[in-house]
Amino acid sequence: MFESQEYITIKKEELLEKTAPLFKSGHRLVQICCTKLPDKLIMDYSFDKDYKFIDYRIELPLEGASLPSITGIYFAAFTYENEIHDLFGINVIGNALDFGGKFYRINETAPFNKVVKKEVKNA
Amino acid sequence: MSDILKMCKTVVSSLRKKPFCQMYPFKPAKFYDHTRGHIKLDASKCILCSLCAKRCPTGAIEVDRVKGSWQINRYKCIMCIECVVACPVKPVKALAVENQYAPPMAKMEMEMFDVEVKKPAPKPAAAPAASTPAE
Amino acid sequence: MEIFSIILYIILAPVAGGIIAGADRIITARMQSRVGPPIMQPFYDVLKLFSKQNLVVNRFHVDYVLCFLIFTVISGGIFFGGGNLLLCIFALIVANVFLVLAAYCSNSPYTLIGAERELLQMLAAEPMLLLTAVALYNVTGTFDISDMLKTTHTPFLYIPGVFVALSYVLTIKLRKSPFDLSTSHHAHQELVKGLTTEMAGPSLGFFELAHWYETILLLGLIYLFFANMPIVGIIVALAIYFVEILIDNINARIKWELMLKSAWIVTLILGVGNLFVLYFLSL
Amino acid sequence: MDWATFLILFPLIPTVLLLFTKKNYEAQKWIVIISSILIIAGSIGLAIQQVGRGGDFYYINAHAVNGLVVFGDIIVALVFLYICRNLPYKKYWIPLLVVVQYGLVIFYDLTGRMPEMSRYIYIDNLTVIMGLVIAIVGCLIAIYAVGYMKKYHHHHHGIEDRSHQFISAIFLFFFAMFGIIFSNSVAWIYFFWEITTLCSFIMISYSRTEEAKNNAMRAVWMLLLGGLAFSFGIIYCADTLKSLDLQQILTMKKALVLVPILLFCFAGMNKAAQFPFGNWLLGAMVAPTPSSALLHSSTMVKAGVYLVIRCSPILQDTAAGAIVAIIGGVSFLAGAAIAISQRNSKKVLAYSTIANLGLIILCAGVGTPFTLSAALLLIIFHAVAKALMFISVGSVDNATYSQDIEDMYGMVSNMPMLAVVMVIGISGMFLAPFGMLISKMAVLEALATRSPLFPPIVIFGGSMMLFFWTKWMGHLIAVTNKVPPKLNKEIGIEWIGLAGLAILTIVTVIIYPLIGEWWVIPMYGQCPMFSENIELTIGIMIVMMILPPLSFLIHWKNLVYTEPYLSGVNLEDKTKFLSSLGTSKEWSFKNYYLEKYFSEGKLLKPTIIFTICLWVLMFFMENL
Amino acid sequence: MPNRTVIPFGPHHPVLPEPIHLDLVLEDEKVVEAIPNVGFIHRGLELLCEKKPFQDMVLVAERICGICSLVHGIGFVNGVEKIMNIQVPERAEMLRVFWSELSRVHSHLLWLGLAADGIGFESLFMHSWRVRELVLDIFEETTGGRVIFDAIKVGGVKKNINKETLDRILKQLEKVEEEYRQIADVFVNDFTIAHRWSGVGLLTKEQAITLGAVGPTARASGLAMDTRMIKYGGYDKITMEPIVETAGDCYARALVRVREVYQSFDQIRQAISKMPEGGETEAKVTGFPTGEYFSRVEQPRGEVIYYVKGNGTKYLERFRVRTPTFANIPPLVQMLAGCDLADVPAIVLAIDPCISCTER
Amino acid sequence: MGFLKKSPWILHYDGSSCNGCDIEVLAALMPKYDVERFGIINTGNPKHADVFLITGSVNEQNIQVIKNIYNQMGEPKVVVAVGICACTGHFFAECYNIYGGVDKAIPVDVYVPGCAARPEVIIDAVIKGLAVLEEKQKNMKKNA
Ligand code: NFV
Ligand code: SF4
Ligand code: SF4
Ligand code: SF4
Repeated sequence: MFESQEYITIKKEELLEKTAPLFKSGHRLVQICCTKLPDKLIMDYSFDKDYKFIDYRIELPLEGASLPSITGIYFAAFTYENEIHDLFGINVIGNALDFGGKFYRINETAPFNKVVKKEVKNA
Repeated sequence: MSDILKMCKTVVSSLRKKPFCQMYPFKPAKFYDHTRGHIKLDASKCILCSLCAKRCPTGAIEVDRVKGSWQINRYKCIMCIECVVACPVKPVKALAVENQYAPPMAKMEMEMFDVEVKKPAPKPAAAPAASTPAE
Repeated sequence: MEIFSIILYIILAPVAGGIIAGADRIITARMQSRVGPPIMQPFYDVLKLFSKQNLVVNRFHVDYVLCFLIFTVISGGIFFGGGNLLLCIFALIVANVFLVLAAYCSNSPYTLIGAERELLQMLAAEPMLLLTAVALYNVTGTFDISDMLKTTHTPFLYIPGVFVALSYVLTIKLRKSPFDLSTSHHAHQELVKGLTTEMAGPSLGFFELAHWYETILLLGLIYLFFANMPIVGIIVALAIYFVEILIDNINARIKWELMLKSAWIVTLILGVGNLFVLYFLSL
Repeated sequence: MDWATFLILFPLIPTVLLLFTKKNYEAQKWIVIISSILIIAGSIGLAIQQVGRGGDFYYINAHAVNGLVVFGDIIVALVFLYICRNLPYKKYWIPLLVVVQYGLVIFYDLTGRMPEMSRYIYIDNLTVIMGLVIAIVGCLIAIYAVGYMKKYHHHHHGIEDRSHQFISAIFLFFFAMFGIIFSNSVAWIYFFWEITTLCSFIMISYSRTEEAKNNAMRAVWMLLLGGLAFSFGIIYCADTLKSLDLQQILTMKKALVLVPILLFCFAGMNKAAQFPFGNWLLGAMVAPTPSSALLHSSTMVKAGVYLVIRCSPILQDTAAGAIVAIIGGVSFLAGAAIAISQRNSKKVLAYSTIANLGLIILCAGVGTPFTLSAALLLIIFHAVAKALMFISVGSVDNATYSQDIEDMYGMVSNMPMLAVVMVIGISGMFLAPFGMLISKMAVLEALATRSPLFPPIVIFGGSMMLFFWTKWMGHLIAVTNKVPPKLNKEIGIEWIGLAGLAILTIVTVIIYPLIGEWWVIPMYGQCPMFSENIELTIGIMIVMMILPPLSFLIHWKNLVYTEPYLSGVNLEDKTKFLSSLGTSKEWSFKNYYLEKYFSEGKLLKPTIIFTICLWVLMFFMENL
Repeated sequence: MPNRTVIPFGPHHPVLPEPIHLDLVLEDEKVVEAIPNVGFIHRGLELLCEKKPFQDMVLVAERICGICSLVHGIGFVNGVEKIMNIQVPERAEMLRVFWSELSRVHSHLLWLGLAADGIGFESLFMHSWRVRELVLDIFEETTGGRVIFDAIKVGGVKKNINKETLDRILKQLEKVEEEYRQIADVFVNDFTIAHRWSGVGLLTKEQAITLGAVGPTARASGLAMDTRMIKYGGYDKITMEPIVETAGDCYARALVRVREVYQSFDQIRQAISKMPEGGETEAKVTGFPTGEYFSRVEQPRGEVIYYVKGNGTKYLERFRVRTPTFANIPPLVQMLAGCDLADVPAIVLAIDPCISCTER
Repeated sequence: MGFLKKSPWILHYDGSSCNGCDIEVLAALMPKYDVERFGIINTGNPKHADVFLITGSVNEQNIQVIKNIYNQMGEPKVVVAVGICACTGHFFAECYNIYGGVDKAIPVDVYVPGCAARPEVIIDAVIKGLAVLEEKQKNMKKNA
C-alpha cells in the first residue's frame, strides 16, 4: 500500500509566506530535498501533520541559485540548508546556524551539482 | 530499596548459571544453513564466462579468459551472492557459498584459482544475458 | 618486627591486590554472563604496561604518579607497621592529592576535568575515612594500629553504623560504579578515562600498582573493625569486597551531586550518629 | 633592659624614622632590614632566655609607665574621632562607639577607680611563641613590603606614594602586638588592642579609593564593637573583681569571672574575624598585599586568638566555652565552604584565614591542655604559611596584574620559582607532612575523646579545605604549552620575604618536635603528635618532604612526548582543536567553584544569623 | 568573568560508538553551549545511483547503516516499486514486516545496551547485548547475515522461511521475550537509571513539533506519530497503536523503546500468523523506473524518507535519504543546553543517534 | 616478555563505517564472544591501547582524526582494518568523498574481510595481530 502524494510548485518568493501558516497550524518540517535535473534544480519542502504529506516545490537555475532560509520559521531547517549549500552549492540566505560550508567537510565543492564545481575551479 | 537492587536478580542468576559464552576459538563457530561465509569456486566447473565478474557490484571478481585464471578479492566481496545467482553453469553452479568465513590476512591479496581453459570457448553467454538487465 | 611487617606489606600487597583485582574481573565477568580473563590477568596487564613506550605530555606527569604510588605505599606501610591511623589516612590523602596533581600537570582537558571530579570524590569520601579513625579511637582508646589490634572487644559491635558508612564510601575509594566518576576504571564514560587519560605505559602501571596497594589498605581498614577476631576480619573484608563488586554491577554511574550529597548524608547520619549514640551510652 | 621591654619599645624607633623617608626607598630598605634583624634577634633572645628558665613564667613591674598608658588611651581616642570626621551618611554611631568605650575607661582611670596592680608584664611560653611568630613572620613581611610597595606604585598610578607611612604603620603594629602579648594588665592590653585597630585602618584605607575607605571604616566599626566589649570587661573587672591583673583573674572562681572573660573572648573573636564579624577581614583585602599578609598571619587576628587562648582555662568545661568552640567550628566550616566558591586568590586566602582561626578558637573553647597545645601549633604554622601565601600572591599580582586564580593556570611554566614558593605555601596549608596538617591531626587527636560534635566539624572543614587548596595548587603546577605572556618578572628584595617564609614553612615542620619539647610541653604538659622518639618523627617528616622533589630528579629514560588527548581533533598547536564550525578553537579549562552550593550568597547570611544566635545564647546562658 | 571550560567532545570518544563532534562550553559541569558537527562518516553514497543500476542500489541502501540496514532496503524498494507499479506478493510483504520488526527489536536492544553503557551500567549493557544475540541468531538463520542481511530485493525478498523454521522462531521468540522482560524491568524500575535519565534532556511537545523530532524521540514527548500508521507495505494488515510517553526526557525515550520492543514482538507474531502459506516471494521486475516518490517508512529511530526519481534508464536520477537522526539533530541541540556534562552522553544517546545514517 | 600477547588492549574507532562492522566489534566484547578471555579490554583511549581496530573507510574529514589517534598510541601498536570498507573502501571507494581503505592514512597490519566482518573473524584478527605486536616489540627492543 502506498500513500498518495502530490507536489505543489510554488515560486521562490512565495516560500516564506507559504511555510509560515503551516508552522502555525502545527505542521512539522519533514524534509528539504534538492534534486538536480539536467537543466534545473528542484527543491522540495515537505511538511506533515497527522500523516498528511504536503510538498512544496521550487525550481531553481543550475548555477548561482540562491534561496531564502526558512530557519526563521523552522529552526530545524538549518541542517538541511547547510547540507544543500554544501552539496549543491545553493546559496541559502539568512541561515540561523550557518556552518559556512563546513557542514560536511568534503574535498569537492558541490559534488551533486558539477556545474557549480567547474565554475568555482575556473574562478 | 528494591529499586536499587533491580539488577541483582539478573546478575546473581548469571553468576550461578553457565556463562553465555560460545568459547569461540576453542569451540568451532556455529553456522546456519544460510550463513554467508565466503564464495568458493569449483575450478573444474567454471567455464570462464565472466558473468560473475560482470554482475558483481563491487568488482571483486576478475576473470582472465586467456590465462585461465579466476580471481576474487576477498577484501572487496560483500557476500551479496549475486555472482552465484549469475553463474550459468548447470545443474550445479561453479560458485557456491561456504559457511566458513574468509580468514583475516596481513596483506590484501587476490585469491587466485587456476581454471583449465576449455578448448571451445563457449559463446559469450548470450542466453543468461537476457535474464539480467542488459549491460 | 614492625619493619618486618612493613616489608611484607610492600612485597605481598601488590600480589594480593593483583589477585583480588583478577578475582574481581572474573566475578564481574560471571555476573555479566561472560567467562572473564584468567585470574593472573591484572599482572599481565601491569607487566605489559611496563614494557610499553612511556608516552607523556610532559615529564612531570610521571613523577607525580610515582609520588602517588610512593605515598600510597607509605600510607600502607604506616598502617601495616602498626603506626598511627590518622597519619596513615593523611598519607593516603597526600597520595591522592599527588594523583590529582599528576592530572593537573598534564594539561589536557579530560584529565583536568577528571582531576576536578577526583577532588569531588575526595571531598565526599575523606570525611568518612577520618571519622572511621575517630570512631575506632573512641572504641579502642588509641590511634595506634598496633594497640588497636590488642583490643579485646570487637569494635564492630560498638560502631556498626560507622562500618556501614565506611563500606558506602569504600565504593568511591575502590573506584566502583556508581561512584566511578573520575577515572572510569570500569565502564566507559563521558571523560574518556578521566584522570588517567594521559597516562600511558609505565605511568599507568604505577597507577594500577598504587590502586592495588590502596585496595589492600582499605580492606585492612575494614579488618580493624574485627581486630580481635582475625579470621572473621579477613572473611568480612573479602565479603565487603564482594558486595562492592555486586554494587558495581547493579548500578549505573551516578552524578557528582548525588554522590557528594549521599556520601555526606551517610557519613553524618550513620557515622556521626553512631558516634553520638556511643557517646550518650557511655555517659 | 629586658628582652620583652625591648621588643615592645624598639619598634617605635623605626616607626618614627620611617615617617621621614618619603620616596627614599634606600633608606626605607635599610631601616627596615636593620630593625627587623634586631627585632628577630630580640624575640629569639627572649625565647632562649625562656628555655633557659625552664619554661616558667615571670612578671615585670612597670608601674611607672602606667600613667603613660592612660595618656595613650586619650590620644588613641582622639585619633579615632579624627578618623570619623567625615562620616558616611547615617553612621553617627561609630563615634558613639568610641566615645562610650573610651569615656568609660578614661573616666575610671582618671577617677582612680582602676584597682592598683603590680605585675604589668607577664612572660610565659605562650608569649614567647607569639613573640617569635610576630617577630619573624612579621619582619619578613616588612622586608617584603619595601620591595612590594615600590612595584605596587608602579602599576597603581593614581595612588599617592605614601609607602613610608605604610611601612611605618607596620612597625607600629609590631609595637602594639608585642604590647598585647606581654601585658598582664587588661587596661594595657586594651590600649594596645585599639592601636592595632588603628593600624589596620591606616593600612586598609591606604589607597584612598572609595572602596578602600568604606572597607576601612567597616573594619573600624566592627573592631570597635570588640573594643566596646573589652572596655566593659575592664570596667567589670575593676568594679567587681577589683583587679586588672589578668593572671590573677584567671585564677579566680569560674562563676565569678566568666562574664568579663566572655567579654574578652568576644573582643578576641571579633578581632579574629569569626562570624558574624568575618566581613572586616574580607574588606581588608583592598589594601596592598603586605598588609593583608600581616593582618592574616602574625598580627591582628592572632591577637584575637591569643586573647581567647589566654582566657581558655576559664572556658574549659563550661557551657559558654562549648559555645565559643561551636562558634569557632561554624566559622571553620563556613569559611572553608565559601572559599570553595571563590576565584579571587586573596579572597580564598581570607576565607581560609577565617576558617583556620575558627579552628584555633574551637580548640581554645574546648580548652584542655591537649587542644591548647594543638592550637599553638596551628598559630605557628598558620602564620608562616599564610604569610607566605599572601606575599606570593602579591608578587603574582605585581607581575600579572591579576589576583584571579584562573590566571595563575600554568604558572610553573611562566614563573617557576614563584610557583614553587606558592606550592610550598599551599602544601603548608593542608598537605601532610606540613604544619597545618600536623596541627589538624593534633586537633583531631585532641578532640577525639571529647564530645562527638567536634571531630566531624574538623573533618568536614578539612575536606573542604583540601578541595580548594588542591585545585589551586593544580592550577599552579599545570605545565602549559602556551607561550608565556610578557611578564614583569623582576622580584628583588621581596625574595628575602618569599624565600625566608618558604624555608620557614619547611623548617618549622622539621623542628616542630623541638618546639614541642622546648616550649609547648613545659607549659601544657603534653603535645599531640609527639611521641617519645622525636628522631623517628623528624625522620618520617623529612622523608615525606624530600621524596617528591627527589622523584623529580629521576632521569626517565625513553620518554616519548605526545600531544594531549583531544578526541582526535588535535591541531598542530597543542592548545587548539578543530571546532565544529571547522575553525581552530582554543580549549580551556576552569576550575569548579560549585557556586550552586557554596557561594557567598547562599552561605553567608545563614552563617551570620546562626552565629549571632549563638552569641546571644552564650551571654544568655551565663545569666542562668 | 564566567568560568567557562571549552572542550571538544568526540569524534573519537569511548561513549560514542560513532563519531559525532560537539564543542562543549561548560560552567563547572553545566553545559552552556553545545555546537554539533557531523560529517565524519559522510560518504556521499546518494550519488552512487548514477553508477549502480537500481537493483544494486538496494545493496547500497542496506549499507547506509548496519543497524537499520534491512529497513533501509525496504524503504528504498518501496519507492522503486511504487514508481514501477510492482505488486509485491503478500508473503514477501509479511516477511518484510517480520524482518523489519525483528530488526527493531535488535536495534532497540542494541540501543538499550549502549545507553546503559553511556551511564556506566556495564552489566546491563552486557545483558542487553546477550539478549540481542538471540535475536541475531534468528536473523542469521533466516537471512545468513548477522547485521547486514541482504534479504530484500526490488519486487520481493531474497530469502524464504519454511514452516518449521517459523515455528522454531516463534519458540525462540518466547525465550527472547522472557529474557527481555527481566532486563526491561531493570530499565523501567531501577533507581540509578531513573536518577540518570528522569528530567534530563527535556523536550516539550511543542518543541518536538517545531524542531521536527521523529520516532521515539517525538513519541516520548507526547507526539503520537508513527509512520507505520500510514500503513505502507504489509503494515495495512497489522494492527498497532503508536506508543506514547509524555515526560519528554531521556527516561521517557527509554520507556518508549522498552515498550516498543513488546509491541514489535506482537507485530512479529501477527506477521507470522498472517503470512500466507506458500506462494511467491518475489514479483517479476521489468522495465526501468520513471516518476518520483517520497517513500516513508518507520525505522527503529523514526520516520525515514527515501526520495527516488527515475528517468527511464536503469540508473536513478536521484536517490535521497532523510534519516531520523538527521531530523533529530535540531532537537538534540535544544536538549543539550543546560544539562550536566555527565548527561551529555545520556542525551546524545537518547535520540539513538546513528551517524552513518545521518551522513550517508 | 610475552605479556603484550596476554593483554592486548584495543581501541576502536569508527571511520566511516556503516555501523555494521562497528557493532560487530562491540559484539565481540559481549557475553557471546567475550574477548576479555584473552585479556582484551576496550579502553577507549588511544594512549592506553595496543591494538587499533578501525572500521570504515577514510574520508576527507576523518583522515586527520585517524592519523591523530594513531600517533597518540604508544609503541608497539598494531592496526586492524575491520570490514571491507576499512580494507578497500567497499563500493564507496567510487564515492566523491572516500579516499579508500585505511591504509591510505596509516599502515595496516591485519585486514579483516567481510561485510560485515563476523565477531569470530575479528577475534581471529586480533589474535593474528598479536603476533605482529610481538614482532614489533622485538624490533623496538633491538632499536633501543
Ligand atoms: N533507525 C535508523 Fe537509521 C535510519 N534510517 C538512523 O538514523 O540507524 Ni543506523
Ligand atoms: S558475493 Fe557479491 S560481492 Fe562477492 S564476489 Fe559475488 S557478486 Fe561480488
Ligand atoms: S559465472 Fe560461473 S562459470 Fe562464469 S566465470 Fe563466473 S564462476 Fe566461472
Ligand atoms: S564492510 Fe560492510 S558492514 Fe562493514 S562497515 Fe563497510 S559496509 Fe558496513
